[in-house]
Amino acid sequence: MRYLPLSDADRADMLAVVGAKSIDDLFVDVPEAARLTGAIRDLPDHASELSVERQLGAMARKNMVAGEVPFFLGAGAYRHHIPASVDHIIQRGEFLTSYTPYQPEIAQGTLQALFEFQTQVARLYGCDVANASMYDGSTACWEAIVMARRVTRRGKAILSAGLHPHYVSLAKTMARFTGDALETALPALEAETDAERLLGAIDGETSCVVVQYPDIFGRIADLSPIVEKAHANGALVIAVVTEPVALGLIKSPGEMGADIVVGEGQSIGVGLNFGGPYVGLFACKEKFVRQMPGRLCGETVDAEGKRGFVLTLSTREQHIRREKATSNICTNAGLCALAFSVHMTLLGEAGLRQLAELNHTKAAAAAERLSKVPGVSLVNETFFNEFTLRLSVEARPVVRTLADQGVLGGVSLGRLYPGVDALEKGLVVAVTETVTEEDVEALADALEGALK
Amino acid sequence: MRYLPLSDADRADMLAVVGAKSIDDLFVDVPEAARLTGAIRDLPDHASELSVERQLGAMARKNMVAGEVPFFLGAGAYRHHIPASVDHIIQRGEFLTSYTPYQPEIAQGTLQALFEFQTQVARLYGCDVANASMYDGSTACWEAIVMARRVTRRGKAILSAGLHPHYVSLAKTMARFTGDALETALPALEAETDAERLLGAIDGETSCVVVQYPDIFGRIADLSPIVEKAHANGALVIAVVTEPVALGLIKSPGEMGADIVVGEGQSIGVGLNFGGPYVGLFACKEKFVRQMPGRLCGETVDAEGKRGFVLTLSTREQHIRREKATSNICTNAGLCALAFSVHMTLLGEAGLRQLAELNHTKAAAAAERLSKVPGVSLVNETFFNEFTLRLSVEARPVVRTLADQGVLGGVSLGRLYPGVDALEKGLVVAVTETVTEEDVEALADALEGALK
Amino acid sequence: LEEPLIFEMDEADGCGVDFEPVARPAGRIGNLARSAPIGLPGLSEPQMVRHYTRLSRQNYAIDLGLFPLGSCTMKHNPRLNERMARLPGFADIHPLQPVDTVQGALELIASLGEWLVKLTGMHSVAMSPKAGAHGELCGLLAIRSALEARGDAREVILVPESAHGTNPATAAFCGYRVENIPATPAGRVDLEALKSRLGPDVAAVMITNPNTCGLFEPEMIAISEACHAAGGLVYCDGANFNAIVGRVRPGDLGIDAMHINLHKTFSTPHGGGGPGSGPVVFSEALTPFAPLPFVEKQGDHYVLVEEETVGEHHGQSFGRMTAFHGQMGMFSRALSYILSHGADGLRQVSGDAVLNANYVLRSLDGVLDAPFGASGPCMHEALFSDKGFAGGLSTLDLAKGLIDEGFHPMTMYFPLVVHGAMLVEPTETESKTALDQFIGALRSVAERAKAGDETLKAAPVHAPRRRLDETLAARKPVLVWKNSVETAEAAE
Amino acid sequence: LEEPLIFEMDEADGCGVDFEPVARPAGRIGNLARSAPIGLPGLSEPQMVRHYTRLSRQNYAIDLGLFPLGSCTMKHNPRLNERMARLPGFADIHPLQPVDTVQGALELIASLGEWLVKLTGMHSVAMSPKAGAHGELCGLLAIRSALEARGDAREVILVPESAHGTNPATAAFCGYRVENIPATPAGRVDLEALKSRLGPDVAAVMITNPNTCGLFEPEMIAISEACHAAGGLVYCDGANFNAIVGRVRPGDLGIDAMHINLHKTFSTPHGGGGPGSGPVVFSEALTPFAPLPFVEKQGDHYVLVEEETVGEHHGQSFGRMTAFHGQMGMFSRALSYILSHGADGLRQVSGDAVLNANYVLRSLDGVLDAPFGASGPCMHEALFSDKGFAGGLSTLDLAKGLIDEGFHPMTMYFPLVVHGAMLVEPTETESKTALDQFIGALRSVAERAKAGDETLKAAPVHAPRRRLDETLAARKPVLVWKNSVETAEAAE
Repeated sequence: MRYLPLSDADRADMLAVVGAKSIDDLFVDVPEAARLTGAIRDLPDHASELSVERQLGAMARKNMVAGEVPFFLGAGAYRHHIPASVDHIIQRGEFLTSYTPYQPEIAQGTLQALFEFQTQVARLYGCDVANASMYDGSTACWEAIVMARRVTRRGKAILSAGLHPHYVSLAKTMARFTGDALETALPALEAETDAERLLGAIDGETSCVVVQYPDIFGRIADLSPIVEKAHANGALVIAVVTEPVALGLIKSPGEMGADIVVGEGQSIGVGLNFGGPYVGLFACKEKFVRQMPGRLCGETVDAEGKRGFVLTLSTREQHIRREKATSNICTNAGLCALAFSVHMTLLGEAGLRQLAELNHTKAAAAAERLSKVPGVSLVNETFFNEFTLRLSVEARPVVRTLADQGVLGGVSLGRLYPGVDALEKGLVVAVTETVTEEDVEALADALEGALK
Repeated sequence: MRYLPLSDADRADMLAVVGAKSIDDLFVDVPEAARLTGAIRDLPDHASELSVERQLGAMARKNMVAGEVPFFLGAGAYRHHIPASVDHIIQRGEFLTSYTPYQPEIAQGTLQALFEFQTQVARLYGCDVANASMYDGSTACWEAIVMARRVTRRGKAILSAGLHPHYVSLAKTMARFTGDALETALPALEAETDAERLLGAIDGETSCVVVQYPDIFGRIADLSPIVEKAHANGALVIAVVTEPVALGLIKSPGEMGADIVVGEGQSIGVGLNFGGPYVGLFACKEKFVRQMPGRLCGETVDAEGKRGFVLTLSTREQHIRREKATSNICTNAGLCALAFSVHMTLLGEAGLRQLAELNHTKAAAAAERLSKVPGVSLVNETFFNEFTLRLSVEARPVVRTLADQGVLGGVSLGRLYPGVDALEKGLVVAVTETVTEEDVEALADALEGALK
Repeated sequence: LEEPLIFEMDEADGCGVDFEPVARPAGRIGNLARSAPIGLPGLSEPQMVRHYTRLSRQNYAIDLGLFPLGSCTMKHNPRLNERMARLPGFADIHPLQPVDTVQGALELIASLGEWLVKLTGMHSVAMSPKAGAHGELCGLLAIRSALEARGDAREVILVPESAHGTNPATAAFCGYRVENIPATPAGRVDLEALKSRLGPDVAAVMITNPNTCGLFEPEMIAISEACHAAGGLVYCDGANFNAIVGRVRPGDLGIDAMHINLHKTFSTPHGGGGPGSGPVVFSEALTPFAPLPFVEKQGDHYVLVEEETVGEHHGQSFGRMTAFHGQMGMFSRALSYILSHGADGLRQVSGDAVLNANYVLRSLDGVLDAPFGASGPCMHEALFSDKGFAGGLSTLDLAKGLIDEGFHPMTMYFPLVVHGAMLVEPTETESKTALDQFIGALRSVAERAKAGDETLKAAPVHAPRRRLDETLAARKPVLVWKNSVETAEAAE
Repeated sequence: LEEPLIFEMDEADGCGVDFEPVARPAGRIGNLARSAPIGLPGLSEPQMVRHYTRLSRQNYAIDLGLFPLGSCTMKHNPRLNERMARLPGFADIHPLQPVDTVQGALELIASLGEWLVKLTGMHSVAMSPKAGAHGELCGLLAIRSALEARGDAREVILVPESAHGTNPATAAFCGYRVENIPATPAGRVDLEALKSRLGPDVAAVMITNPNTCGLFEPEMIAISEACHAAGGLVYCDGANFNAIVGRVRPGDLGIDAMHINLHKTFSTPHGGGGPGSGPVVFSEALTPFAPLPFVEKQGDHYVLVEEETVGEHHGQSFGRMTAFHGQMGMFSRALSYILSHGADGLRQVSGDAVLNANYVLRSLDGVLDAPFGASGPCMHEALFSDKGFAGGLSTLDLAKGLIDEGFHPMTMYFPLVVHGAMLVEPTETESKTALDQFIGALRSVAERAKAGDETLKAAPVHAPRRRLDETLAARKPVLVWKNSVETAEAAE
């Protein structure tokens, strides 16, 4: 077997050293009844690379590949073009096959890259500090709510109706067990966000207000009034960014005073991957740093005074602090964070701005074109690269019809909010730099056909 | 532009140091008339990665991919499964982006790998020594003929009719200019090779006999009688191996006394690539080593007595010896040689034998099955993983018909020997480990249909 | 040459990506346009590749040598898996595509799930947890839901002293109180102490088996029975599943929930800190409470059960614990690994892993103290202590000394139940030659430690950095780069 | 740890590939079955990956730093090109597939050819040559064919003293006699000497322009005219095309044939020694003699012209010079590079390459002797000599000293016309920062050489190996590994 280096002769020699007759004898501590005597039945034996490629290749071919059709899905995961050099770097064995950098003297590569990542994230979000990554945007969002509870010692979080419904769903799951109180609402299919509702709800018991920016419908609203009201009431503002490319064009949440900014980093460097692995970004104001969850990389010096980097403030973490830790997170999304950082380094300030501009321009043109399809109207007044259409009929079956014609036309609100009649005609459409004018025409044509 | 690091500010600073007003001013030596003043017309400007991917992707999609259809082509290039780890290694920047190892102290990685490669090739071929690669099998074959001329100081080479027609064609091209005499013949569509003809042709003016093993029709003949006769006449025997996997199962040419063994290494580690880059293998008896063409890596020690490797015997080579060099070759096929060596290291003795056995078994089963198709008969008595069928009609249009049905059914002798009526019904079929029983059935069915 | 930070490079005002020109700028972003610079450096591709290639060479990695971190299962990461994960049919599909357009992806998830269920002898599997600790959370939420469903609001989770830190942290994260249970001198859970603590307030025992001392819990079945008898449930930390995969099924030991680290047992690369993937297998009792979403096969068709169908067939699910469906990219790698090994190969995996650990353990007899060495074979990890070190030398010094010998150190100071613990997990992908070299290096450094060789305190000297000052880093945390201007302003 | 040879490893009786079981062994190989062992070591995948990863780290590479080998054009190798070359539509097609099934591949070859023709201002292109030297061969064969076609059996090729070794070797390889022509003190071809040698026996002049002193031949048009007037043809070695791409077309200089190293100017990776690719562009006069096979567009269809159509339309072709159609894998990379840069980008490429070289040249004024420094700007290479070195120190010592400073040395002792030549080609993909570091290192080592610093003779000391004994290697060549048993037997 190709991954197992021991030969039978090796095994015999080693068993002699160990003083056992067979490998099975090493399992004496396992109760007889639980010891399997041979390979598990109903499962196939080992297979060649060729055979594995055929089996998995057959599954892969059953999927409709985003890059091969006109593609407009977003709603928390975006298809951007990732330069080939990004994958080259993350496949370097020294990055791919190394562990969490517990021995910093021989892990400076990973550590310096994480330090650069933290700085990039903090700057992008307009925050003082950032951690070394979370699983994804949705879990980062819940960790932020928990952190706000720790900081404010209050248990009521107000969630914007524009927050991604999966993020809300996750928070509801957790809150049911932790006893946090969540105020949530369904979004309305209109140009205005629920900023007024949020302003009205903030009170002296509020730990935090959670606002997505741009929101699930693609709408962009100024966070400043909410920040002002929240701070006046001793509450924190958590901004959630599911599309980091947007921040190349619009103000960062940190600039507007958000206390904690979290989000999904998938857009930069990671790819769609059917939902995972992604990379959660987490940044906050410096004063909250010791309440942050997750790994942190910090600068220090070595015994000769040379600059170096280490994992730090681990007294917040589970392996030191156990049940008193700020989070239970251990393995995070290191390699995806590296991919994010590498891609961001290729973009730089100029590239990120160009990329954002290109996305926005294409989206604006697409919104204009699609609004002209009979039976389609644009909900948004503001948007970045994603907007919501109101169709004349229920959107979910329309999306399926489009797929049958080889167009992946967007995410229906029926998929995101099942059973909510008021939203069933909504279709969220994302337009990135990978979309061509022909793609937009194909969607327009297919929509027109489906709405006849 | 993404590959150019200089900024306009850098350029200005550097021009100041250089003392020039503009980059154009640096081209003063170019005659005014030949200096272009702007970008060449009719050619597009720079393009994004995304755009280049689209342009090249569109071309790639117009080709019928071997791995996606029943596939039976060989005739000098074979489709084997290459483990994913081979590509991983050759994409290591330290291998991919290094130069010919002229500075051995910082090129031991390449050099040790080449030393291992040379040893693998020498052993596989049953020879004493091997060089660090040639362009491909066909050019290696001509270099061997030239080398035999140098060794024997005779100018007549006898080429087997079973030698790949492209190799013969190349030799004819070169011989026309160098004045070498070549005795060639067309193969006959029968089980016997032209060994008798070769034996009859060897005389005191013969520099070498060139025999392919297995030959272009897949036939395998003992080289010993030819070696005996050649050596008795002071001539060398050059064996040509286009399918190295065969040597996992059959005797090496070196074992049978061949003086020089050359061939194509593409089967191991390299892939089809529409014909290139491939890797030429070149090995010979130790006594001829100073007459060998190409680069050689040799063992030595460093100033501290540690073992190390260097390019050696470069007094044979063009950069030292100029017009008196053993060859004009400079850049060879280093990275393909590495791929060959890596794949061979994964296989090892046991793997190569298993692979060869599997190829042979599948080919034998396919030969049996295809012989049963009405209008088809098997030409070969012996073969490894490739054999020749005689069809009831001209084979070339049949191959095209099969392709229309999505089956790449083999190489017609009409393609290899255009205009030779006696061969037009021949079809060379290769069957490697990548061929399934379903593939063979598909070919049998399609053949049956085409021959009706 | 020292590699600067990207923020310190003169050429970092460049860009390594080209775009098609923007047709005409749009303005649909309201009044929220960025005005101030963000401060993101950019490099052309040549400079970027060089920066990260140079950085990478400061890392140790499995590809470079043995990586014996106990409890981390740093085995070889097959390159086939990387190729499979990058098939466009897996890598370039969106999680919210209509399910008819992702049938192959759902099939892959279902296939991997089926393997995990059969390999563990359990009843069902939840695929969405993002890593081991997230899997623990999933397991405890299911346990809590099951108890609540029967109206039983228990509050305590029992955790052995030797447990991974994630265990108590997770229990706390979902609102439980944690109590420790002690170990026997032989490094096992003290069954009597456990039994005496069990009662109507105990929701579950969280146990690791094989445990973190590298030993199998021989009383595991009794532990489960006792826990069940007291109305509690049994959670197993599956971090050490590599020791028993294909040989022992947790389902046969009475376990109710166990997470599986795909990035340990099933070889998905650790990538310097993740991503991981932590599917959780459940007993029949916990199955109804599994989280959303999950994949169900209905005839020839795969269905993704999300929020909308809850209330009909799956009303007891405790809900969603992440956006989307889990770590697809890790699923494809893990399934590629599993299919490659098959049932026979996986059995060989655990056998060789355990053999390698015992070979290390026995080869160091008389060299390093093995606290539980007398009690029989270990599982896939060999545990040593610092007993006998002289001159104030510690486990840390030995570990840093190993770096100078060309090896990554073992896990240090864990488990906590052994003084100066050193936990060595070689894994099955190490050859006997590599083990012999490692044993030789460990012997040499151990002899120095026992002789009180002061120079060990200066180790490592053959590494990109000498010992790093972790105290300084924690006292004055510098977590982001600031240029001197910013720093000066901040100081004012 | 020293990395052993695979032949020396204890575990090398393994195997890193699995196969489906062989159904029933066949026996169609006559009586030629292998009996003796071959002696090929095998490693499992983990051991293989580790072996080659460790070996790789003993190499210097562009990805690690500036690689200023003059005449080699070691520029960044974009990773997009690697991705493109691996598209199954290019990588997994057979050269003998029916042409209808490879229209995209032929289109790619034709597209690249068209770019090369336009960039050089020539008339046609032969794509099949496998590398630069093979391209030279192609060019000379076409020249010889053209001369023979007019019944003119000329025998001599004139080559400047400073030519690459491949030039005379190639001329000899196809049966020509070689004569040198001298250089002027300004490092150019001596036009008068050339003219006086031209005559009815001279088949062609082989010239390199920009030449190997890093200078443009200002009299190039006059050289071509003189050669043509004498009935000869002009071959240009295109190794230095990177200096002028997009700015000067060789066709405008009267050149009849020139090879283009795709692995230099067009960034296909050098891979530690290849593969290269050496397409040859031809003037109208030579076009009919171009080798087989080639691609022709007929309407919407691409046709591959092979042996069979010769005698009809292409009867003057000199024939085939390799199996199949050339280096497809390099074509896809080169076209990816060319499309990425476009006409504007390629012009910037040559401009930046020349600027970088002149920056190096001028920054070392007064530090290193530049023999032709006074005669104006250089092209993309800066040439220095060892003039002023003291204490018996040589160019070699300086080069090895640079290794200790973290850089790959420049080309040494070439061209031959300059004593102790050092030819520095930075290429356009180096940043100013990298150049400044390199200049600093070169200055430091040069000062030591001029001061006669003896320690330089011991360099390198910070490399995987100290200086290697090349004489020993050549005196007693050891080209393959032999185990001690074999060696002992051989000694008997």
